Order: sequence, then C-alpha cells, then structure tokens
Amino acid sequence: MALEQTIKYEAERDRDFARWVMDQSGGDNLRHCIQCGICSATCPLSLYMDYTPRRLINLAREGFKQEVLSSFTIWLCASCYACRVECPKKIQVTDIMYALKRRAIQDGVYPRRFPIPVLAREFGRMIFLFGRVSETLLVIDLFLRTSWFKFLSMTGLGMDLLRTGRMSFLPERIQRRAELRQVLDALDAEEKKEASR
Amino acid sequence: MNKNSESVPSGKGESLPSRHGGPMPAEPKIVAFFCNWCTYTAADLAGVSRLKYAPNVRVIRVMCSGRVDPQFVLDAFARGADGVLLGGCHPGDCHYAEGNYKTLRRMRMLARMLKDMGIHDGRFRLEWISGAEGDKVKAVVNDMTAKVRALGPLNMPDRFKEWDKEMVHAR
Amino acid sequence: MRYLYFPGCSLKGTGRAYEESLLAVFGALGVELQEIDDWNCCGATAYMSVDETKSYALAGRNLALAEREDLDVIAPCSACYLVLNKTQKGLAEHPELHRKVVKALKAGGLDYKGTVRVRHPLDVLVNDVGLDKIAALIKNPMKGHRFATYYGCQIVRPYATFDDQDDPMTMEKLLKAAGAECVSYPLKTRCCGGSLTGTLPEVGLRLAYILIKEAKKRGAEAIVTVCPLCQFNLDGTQGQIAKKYERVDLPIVYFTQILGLAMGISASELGLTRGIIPAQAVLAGR
Amino acid sequence: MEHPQEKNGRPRIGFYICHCGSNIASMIDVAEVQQYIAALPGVKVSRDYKYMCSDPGQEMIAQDIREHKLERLVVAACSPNLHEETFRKAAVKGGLNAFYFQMVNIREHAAWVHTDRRSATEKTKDLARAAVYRVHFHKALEKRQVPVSPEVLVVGGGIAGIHAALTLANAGKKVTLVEREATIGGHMAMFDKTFPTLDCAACILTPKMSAVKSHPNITLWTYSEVVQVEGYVGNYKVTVKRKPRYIKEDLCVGCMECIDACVFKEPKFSDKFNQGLGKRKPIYIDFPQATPKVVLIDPQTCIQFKTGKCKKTCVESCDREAIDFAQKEEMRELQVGAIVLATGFKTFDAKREPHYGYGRYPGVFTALEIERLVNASGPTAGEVVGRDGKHPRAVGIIHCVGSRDEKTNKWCSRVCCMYSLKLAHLIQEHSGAEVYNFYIDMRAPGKAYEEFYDKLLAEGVHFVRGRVAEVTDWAMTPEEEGRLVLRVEDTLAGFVRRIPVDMVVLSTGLEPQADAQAVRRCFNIGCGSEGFFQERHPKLAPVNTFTDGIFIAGACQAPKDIPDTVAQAGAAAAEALVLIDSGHVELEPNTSYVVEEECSGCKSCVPLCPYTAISFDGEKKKAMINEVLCKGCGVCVAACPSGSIRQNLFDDDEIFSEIEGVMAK
Repeated sequence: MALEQTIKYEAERDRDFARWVMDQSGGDNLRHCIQCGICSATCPLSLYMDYTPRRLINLAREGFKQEVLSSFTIWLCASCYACRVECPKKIQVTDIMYALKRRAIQDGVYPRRFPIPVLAREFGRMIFLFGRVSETLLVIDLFLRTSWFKFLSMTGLGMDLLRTGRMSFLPERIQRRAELRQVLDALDAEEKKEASR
Repeated sequence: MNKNSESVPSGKGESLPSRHGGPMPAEPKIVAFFCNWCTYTAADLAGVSRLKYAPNVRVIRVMCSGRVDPQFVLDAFARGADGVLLGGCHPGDCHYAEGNYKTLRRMRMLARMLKDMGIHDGRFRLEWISGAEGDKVKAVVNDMTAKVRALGPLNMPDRFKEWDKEMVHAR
Repeated sequence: MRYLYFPGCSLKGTGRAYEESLLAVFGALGVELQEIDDWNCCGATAYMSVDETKSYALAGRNLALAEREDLDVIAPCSACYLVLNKTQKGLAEHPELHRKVVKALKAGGLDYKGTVRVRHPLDVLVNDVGLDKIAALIKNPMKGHRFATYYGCQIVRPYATFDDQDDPMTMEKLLKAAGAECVSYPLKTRCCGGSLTGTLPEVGLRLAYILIKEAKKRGAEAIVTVCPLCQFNLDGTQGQIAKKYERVDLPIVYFTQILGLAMGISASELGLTRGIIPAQAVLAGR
Repeated sequence: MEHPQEKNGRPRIGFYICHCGSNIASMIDVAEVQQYIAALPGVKVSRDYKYMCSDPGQEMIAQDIREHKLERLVVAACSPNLHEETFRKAAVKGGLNAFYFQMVNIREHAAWVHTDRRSATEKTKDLARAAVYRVHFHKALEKRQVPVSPEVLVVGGGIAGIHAALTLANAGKKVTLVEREATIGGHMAMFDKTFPTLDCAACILTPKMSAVKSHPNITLWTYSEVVQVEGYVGNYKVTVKRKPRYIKEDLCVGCMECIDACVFKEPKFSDKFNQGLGKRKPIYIDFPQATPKVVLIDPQTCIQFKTGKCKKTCVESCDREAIDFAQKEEMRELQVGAIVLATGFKTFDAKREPHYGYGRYPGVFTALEIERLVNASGPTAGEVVGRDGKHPRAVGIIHCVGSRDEKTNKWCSRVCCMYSLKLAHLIQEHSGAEVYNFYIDMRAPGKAYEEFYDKLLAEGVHFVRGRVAEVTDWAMTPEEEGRLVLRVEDTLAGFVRRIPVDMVVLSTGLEPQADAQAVRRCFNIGCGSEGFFQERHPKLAPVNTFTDGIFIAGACQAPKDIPDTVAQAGAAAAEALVLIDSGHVELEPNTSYVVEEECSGCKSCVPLCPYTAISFDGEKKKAMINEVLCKGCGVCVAACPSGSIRQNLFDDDEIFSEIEGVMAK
C-alpha cells in the first residue's frame, strides 16, 4: 500500500479563494458554520460525495481551493435546497455550490468524468441560440458529446417518449431572439469593460 | 410645492452643494435626544458590543423622551443641525408608563410643522429602540446619516443671516 | 379571475400532459390564463452554474414582460417557479447585480421594476380559487383511490411562501377535496434526482427507485406530483429501474390530472395517455 | 436664553478626560481634546489621565477642586451608567456638591463605535464642550431619602424563588412567595435525578419546600399571580390575584380522601405535571410532595361545575368541610420594599421542528417527558416504555432541539448537554437499551461535569457528533422496519449514517416564559432581544435590573442549571437585603417643581402625570407637584405652556446649553 502524506501546511491555503467564496452571493454566512453536519445528513446525494457538504464548507472557508474545486460534491448538488432550509446558521449552501461550479468551469478544473459542466454549457448555448430549451435536443446533443453508449441505452426511453407524444425534434424558439441577444450582449460588454479596468 | 422638497418659506430652495469643484461638503451633524432607560442604554450596549456606526450623531441624554420639548428640536435645527433624532422606549414599554405616547403625539405635530417650514421629513426622526436593541441604534444612525448626507447641509444659521440681510435691504 | 401564465420549456415538451391538464382544470374553474408574450427559458438550475448575472437577466426578461400586465404570474414548473422567485429576491438583495441586470434589460428595450408576483398553481387553487369552489365542481369523486403526494424540492424550498417547508399539505387538501385518500409519505419533499438522471444515471436511478418503492410500500396506487421534471424522471426511469433493481410499475401523475378526473374531464383531455407507465389504476372505475 | 459665555461671574470649571487604558485613547486623541477644552472660557483645569476612575484619578479631582477652587466638574470617560456615582463622590471629597458634576460618555458612545480617529475626536470635542456649557447651569442639589418597607416579594416558586425566599426569611425578613401553579417546586420537582451527582431531585428539593411552608417569616401564596405593581424602590404596592382552587386552604390537611371519593372512579384527564403521560381526576394534587399539600378542583372537568348535578361525593368524604364550590377569585394587596423575580423558563415546543416527528411518531418524546418516565413516582413508576407499551431496544437522544439555531433560538441552552448525559445514564440503567447521543459540541464546563461525561463514555453510551436531519419511519433495510430511523452525519467519521431506534428523546432548549413580556411590563423591567429578563450589567450587576429594587434570579434571566440558579437566587436575596436593611433609599433629585409666580393655572400638566404627582391648588389657582410622588420623567416640563415647571438636573437651561454646546464651532 502506498503511503500518502495527509498533513496540510499553511502555505497550501489560498486565502484569496476563501475571501472570494464569501464574497459570492450566498457566501456571506459561511464564517458562521458550526460544522453540525445537518447539511450532509439532509442531502439525498451526500452518499456519493467525496467530501460531504459540511466538509466542503470548511475546506472553502479555510481556503483549500484545489480540494474544493476538484471535488465531485459540487457537481452532485442537485439544487434541492434541503441543506439551506435546515441549516441552523442560514448558510446558503446551494448558492455556494453554484458559485463553486461557475468557478470550476472558469478555471477548467472540474473532474472530467462528470458531464454536468458540459450539460450546463450546452444548456446555455441553446438558450443563446433559441431562447428556449428543447429537452430532447439537449439530451441527444449531450450524449453525443459525452458517451455513445449511454445514448444507446437511453434510446429505449426515447422511443417511449415518441410513442406518448412527448418528444419533438424541432427546436422551440422565441420570436424576438434579437431582443434577448441584446440583453445578453450588453452583459458581455459590461463584463469586458470591468475586466479591462 | 413638492411635499418632499426642501425650501424655506421665502421660496428660496435649499440647493445641494456642488459635487464638482469647491471644498468637500461638511459631514452632516445630527443632534439626538435619547431616553435614559431604553435608547441611551441601547447605545451603551452598541458600544459594549463594539458595533460600528457613523460618527455624525451627538447624543443628549434625557430621562424620558417625553421630556423633549419641541423647542429643543427647533433650537437644534436653528443652531445648524442637519438632522434631529429622537429615541424612546417602545410603545407600552416606557419606564414612566406612558411618556413615549406623549412624545409621539407631540412629535407628530412637530413633524407636520417642520414640513410646512420646508424642512425635509428625512431630517427629523422618532425611533423606538429598547435597551436590548444595540443593533437598531447602529442601523438607525447609519440610515439616517446616509439620508441626511444625501439631502446635503441644511445650514439654518447661514440662511438666517441671509434673511436678515434681505430684511435690511427691504427696509 | 385572470393570471399570466409562464409555461416554461418542459410544459411544451416532455411535460405536455401537465399543461393540458392544468389548462383543462383552470378552464373548468373559470380561471383565465394568458400566456406571457414571447417568454424565454427561465434558465433553470443549469444556467446558474454557468453565469449568475446572465441567469438573472434571462429570468429578468420574463419578469419584465410580465410586468407589462397588472396580473400575478402562474409558473407551474417547479424550476421556473423557483428561478423566477429567486431572481426577484436576488435582484432586490444585491444592488450591484440589480444595476447590471436592469441596464442589460434596458439595452433590449425592457423595463424591470420587480413588482410582479410569481405564484404556484397549488397556491392559487387553495388560496385564490378556494377549496369550496373546487369541491363544488367535483362530479366524480376519486373514492377509494390512494395516492402518495410528492412535492419534490423547489416548490416549498427555499422560500416557503404558501406551505410548510418540512411537511407541505396543500396537495393533500386538494386531493381530499377530490375524494381521494393520501398515504403518509415521509419522502414527499426529498429530491428525485431528476437533474442528475441524464448526466449521472446510476445516482439518479437510485433516488428515483427509493421514492417509488416507498410509495408503493405504503399502498399508493400512484405518485401525484407537481413538477414536470420529477414526473419525467420518476416515470421515464422505471424501465431502467426494472433492469437494475426490480419492477416497480407505479404511475406518476400530475395533481391537475387527478383534479380533472374528479371534475369529470376525460382522460385524454388531461393527457393521461402520455404516461410511459400507464395510469390504468388511476382510471379504474371511470 | 442666557448665553453662558457672555455671563459674568462664570464658574470655575475642571475638565478631565480618561484614556481608559487604550479603550478610549486608541480611537480618540485625548490630548487634543484636553487642550481644546482647556481653551474654553471658564475652564481652569484640563487634564487627561490613564484611568480617571482609579483612586489616584479621583484623588486628582478632589485635590484640584481644593487647589484651584473649582466650582464645576466635567469628566469625559465611560457611560454615566457605570461611573457617574464614582465621580460625584470624588466631587464631594473635594468639597463640591455632587450635582455640580456632568459626565460625558465618550467610550460607549464614541471610542468603541467608531473607526475613524479624526471624526471620533471631533465628536468628542463637541460632546465635551456641550457638558462644559451645561455645568454652568447646574445647581447644588441633595438626594432625597425615602424610607424602605422592610418586606420582600418573591415571584415564582421554583428552586430560585424557594432559595431566595428562605435566605431572606432566615435573615429575619418577612417574605411573601407568590407562585402561579398550585404547588411550589417548579421544573426541579419534575426531575428525577440531578446532574452531575445524580442525587434525587425530590430528596434535595422537598426539604426546602417544606421549610418554605413552615417558615414563620414566609407567607406562601400558590395558585396566585401578580397583576399590578405600583410605586418605586423601597415602596412597591403590589396587587396579587389569588385564583380559586375551590378548597379552603386552611382547612385541607391533604388526606386526599376526596380524590378517592370523586365520582370519576378512574383518573381520566391529561395530567399536566406528568407532561400528559399520566391521568388525573377533576379533583387532584400535582404530586405527593406538593406544597402546600392541598388539593384543587379543575372547573373545566368537574361535573359539578359543568352541570351542577354531581353527587358531590368529594364533599361527603371531607370531614373538615374544606371543599367550597363557591370560592371566588380574590385580590390582595402587598406593600414591599424589594421584589425578587424568579419566574423561570419554559421548554421549547418540539412541534416547531416537524422533521423530528414529535406529535407524529408515538416513539418521539421530549426530555421533560422522559424525566417523568424515569421517575419512580412518575406515570410508569420509573419504567422506560414507549407510548405503545413496548420497551425500547435502542434510544436516540438528539441535542440542541430549539437551541443554537437561527430558525428557532440562537442561544445555547446550557443545560441540555448535561441533562442529556444524565438521561442517557438513567435510560440505560432503567431499560438496558443501547443509547445514542447526537450532539454538536459537548458542553460540560461545570464542576465535575467533564468527569460525568467521562463516566458516560465509560458506560458505553454512543456519542455521534452531528445534528440529526430527520426522524422518519421510512425503512431502507430489514433492520429498520417498524422503527424510527435517524439520519445524521457522523461528522467525526465524515459520512452519513442511518441509525434505527425505538425511542427518540428531544433535548429541547430553554426559552423565556410565554408571558415574559407581559411580566416585564408589569414590573417595569427590560428584556434582552431573546426575551429573557435583562440584567443591569452582564458581569457586575447580574441580578439587578434597570428598575431599582427589582432583582432577578434563575432561568428567567438566561438558561442556567440548578447550581447556578441557587447561587444567583442567593445573590438576589443578598441584594434585596442590602436595600431593605439600610432602612432608606436615596433617590436622584431629578424631580420637577412649579415656579408659582409663573404658573398660569391652566391645569394642562395635571392629567399628564402618570403618578398623580401634580395637583391643582384651587385657592392659589396654581399647580403643585408632590416631590415624593414625582419620578422625574419631565413630561410635564415639556408640556407646560408658560414654562413654569422646572426639572432638577434636566432643566431647559441645561438642555439648551447642551444643544448649543454640541453645535458650537
């Protein structure tokens, strides 16, 4: 068995990252966490996580950026808000998870075997193009990009959906796509302006 | 006349200090009358709890908010206060049974009068703050300071001088 | 009674039966629904992980469009309901975000004030229409039918406005009015894993299996839900559940379908033929 | 108004500013303020000093007064609520009247609340200048001496009230103990054992209860409530409502034959003392050692009250003829010098945490219910059984229910960790069940408390560090079928566990009494934001309130255990003794008076006074203020149209000069 060093040195902490997390919307209460673990206990997905939500909160608070951003935990969060509702310190765990997902995508450090970031990105692309999302196209698109085998196993479901009239290959779209484009472009422009400052 | 505009009876509006050029506008000064039992104690509590708030308020201690004569408020404005804050116990909690109800009645009347005189209603405020509400002292002081700062200086003493000059000319 | 209606993408796609039954029931109750002109996708939970500001702007456009009418908005899809409400709250609480989003919407010729109320059909049915009025229209009570009510995540969480966060009861009230029975179902607000089924099937399947198995164990003939994603997930994965765990075969229906049946509306009008798991048990005796 | 700086014969003023170590000096440039005030007209001495309240600081003031013939004194330091008396004494020591002094609060109101040194210093200058302007108008005054009634009222008959009443009575003072329930004993009487020594609660409490009953200096009024309090320190007039128990208390000997004789053969009604786990009859006594040992009748359930057609077998059975269906509520008045409030707490309503299933699953109990269940004189005679009559194989104790939670109560209730350990021990001892404690942080910071925790660890009780998410009957494994499952993260292990048990104990926290707000209004004291009674100072005046003569003890002030409660009750009794033993109190001279020549006789002040201190002299056609009744609020002063009412210490001149002072440049 290979021996692994698990001690952490203060130099490995990224204090700016901890501050960044607390600056995100929903991150302001993070410091108040008393590590009671009710978030993990109420989470229907914590059994699959490498770090339970409680541990992730503590890692983020202490600035262990690498561990936080490469954890499965943030991608397993299904946004069910159970932790947020139970938290005795009103920590907005779900919103913190969103912020960490965005950061992981931005930094390109998410775990490769999780297609969730791809879904999120494709979802965005589709909205940008059509203004609405057609689930069928999204699912097909996603599976083509990530795994052929899974797509094949899903085709059974696809047939069922076609049979019950719940599947359409025509993209839903809005009329005034230009209007939506203008809104999103304005935000891009603003972001560029901020970045150049 | 706009209800919230701030102008003096002579019709001379209070203009905000210019944002560009000239010296920085002076920080607003707010005179506060706090009752000994609730609001003054709350301010003590804010101190003991090391809450941080704007340094613009000058507290004058009275035993009960019911002691505050409307003339105190007028005098404070006349002497240059940009705002006046009155703090008493919550209704039903007055240390002297019902002094704060009398304050409320009196100050409602005064507030109307101040408005008629052209003093913006954001400059005069009555707040119920119990001895346990140190955080409310902080919130009220910060909020009022921000609002009064946005209104700009009231500067009654200088205006009195102006009027005096006009009176001389008129004669 | 008149409301604006925000169907969202699901109700035009896999959740078509929800829209059909909702419109049928509201029509029978004399409640008018006016679809928001040229609405766009609310962004759902996925887009929040990509771009926070844009996500708010997407939802903001819908809210701005809605503000042009002086009506409350009904959002039947749980994700839409949450996202639209979250946007209202988020923009009110974060001035910098508010400034950016309002400015961007202006660029598209839209005006956002944050005045519109976004509501769920459950809320509207119980609090505006009223149980009495609904009960009066029940022609064909669902006597002897037992259901597990399933709310899922995003209706009462995180903003419980019309029901309890831990133990919501609105659906029980409606189903009782329709003459049905509800089994005690402690998993009624537990996440179904719907947002993960497509991406992490092994995880999503297990969550769905637990929910269905428990409902069955407690004697429910169907799970009654309020969310198109939950319905899709619980209904559509039963084939794979059968392969991986065991055959469960439990119909997953919308509460509007049960209400509609009890009001005497036909099964096909209510989209009851659209379930992958056939809803025969629910239709028994009619 | 007169302008102080234009007046001749300006008094000679001494000004002192305190560094308070670095408390003040770190945020305020005290030297700058000192120099600035030194230059004001009339100021003869201006000094800054490290600790003004120290002996050398006070001595410095006294010496300066003598040396520089100072006539007024201004000290800028902390809140007058802390050290006003100190500096008044320093003034007197120097030969100056105590009321020629004015204090400026620059610590609590400036140094501690600001972050910018410049503006904090400017603010301090303004406040100090205002005081300098103000003292000019100060007058020599004397405190009023008022005699003190030597009796004490103790409200609440739990262990705090019992201990306070006994302490005062043993010191020879007459005490009235008022308790709202039918018996004294409070929560402690419901407990089985007490931590950490495990001595039996009844064994140590009942001797004290009977001592109360038999003490010649104590009048015990149970089933009674204070409804009104008037007067002031040393002279409170209290009205007490004595509720009818339909039994003549002086005749009943507590033989309980009436209970046996009741037409209800079996106890049928929910028994409040046993937390609803037991039953009682319409005529009952809470528990065998109830004090006074007098039965009572509940008119809500008694047939005679409900229909008027009962055979009244109870009346027949009582040869002392103590039963009186016609008994009426009585109002009694008391005159006391001091009041000790020991009104206790209530436990958190477990239904407010629906995910723990209290009221839904019969296997879920509150800690207080378990206290009754493990009690030998409780409804099951000490047997740990569920509501279904089954013996649990495993029991889970959930800590912090309604504590340390922003959604319910933010505070730590302080006693739950320890009582949970105690219950874990007792449950294991009584039932042999496997016991789990689910805690967030184990708080055992008392004498022999950590050792008690150690004992429990040795006894094999499980400790899982984590807040339980839910109690559910949803089973995942065969072992879980038909049981209650707790879902919790074992935070020390780092994963989630599902633990099936048969009985769940919710360690509910301590809350203010439901009517704490009404009670505090009645006694004119304050509550903290969480609703417990507010002490005058958290460290240095923990049993005093802002109303002189009213003291607090026990869990009405904050959650606390029995040792701390008893210690505090002793302290409150001692403070009350200090007050009444001196025979008199000194009152601030801030009363109002009428300047007769100026009074127009308009009578507008007369109805304003809440203490009816103002009367109208029909002959002179002038208002008159009774100084003894006046409490010094100043409402009449502000209302007098002719300005003929003045107030000592807060006169118009004084306040106007203060306004001028803060605004002057």
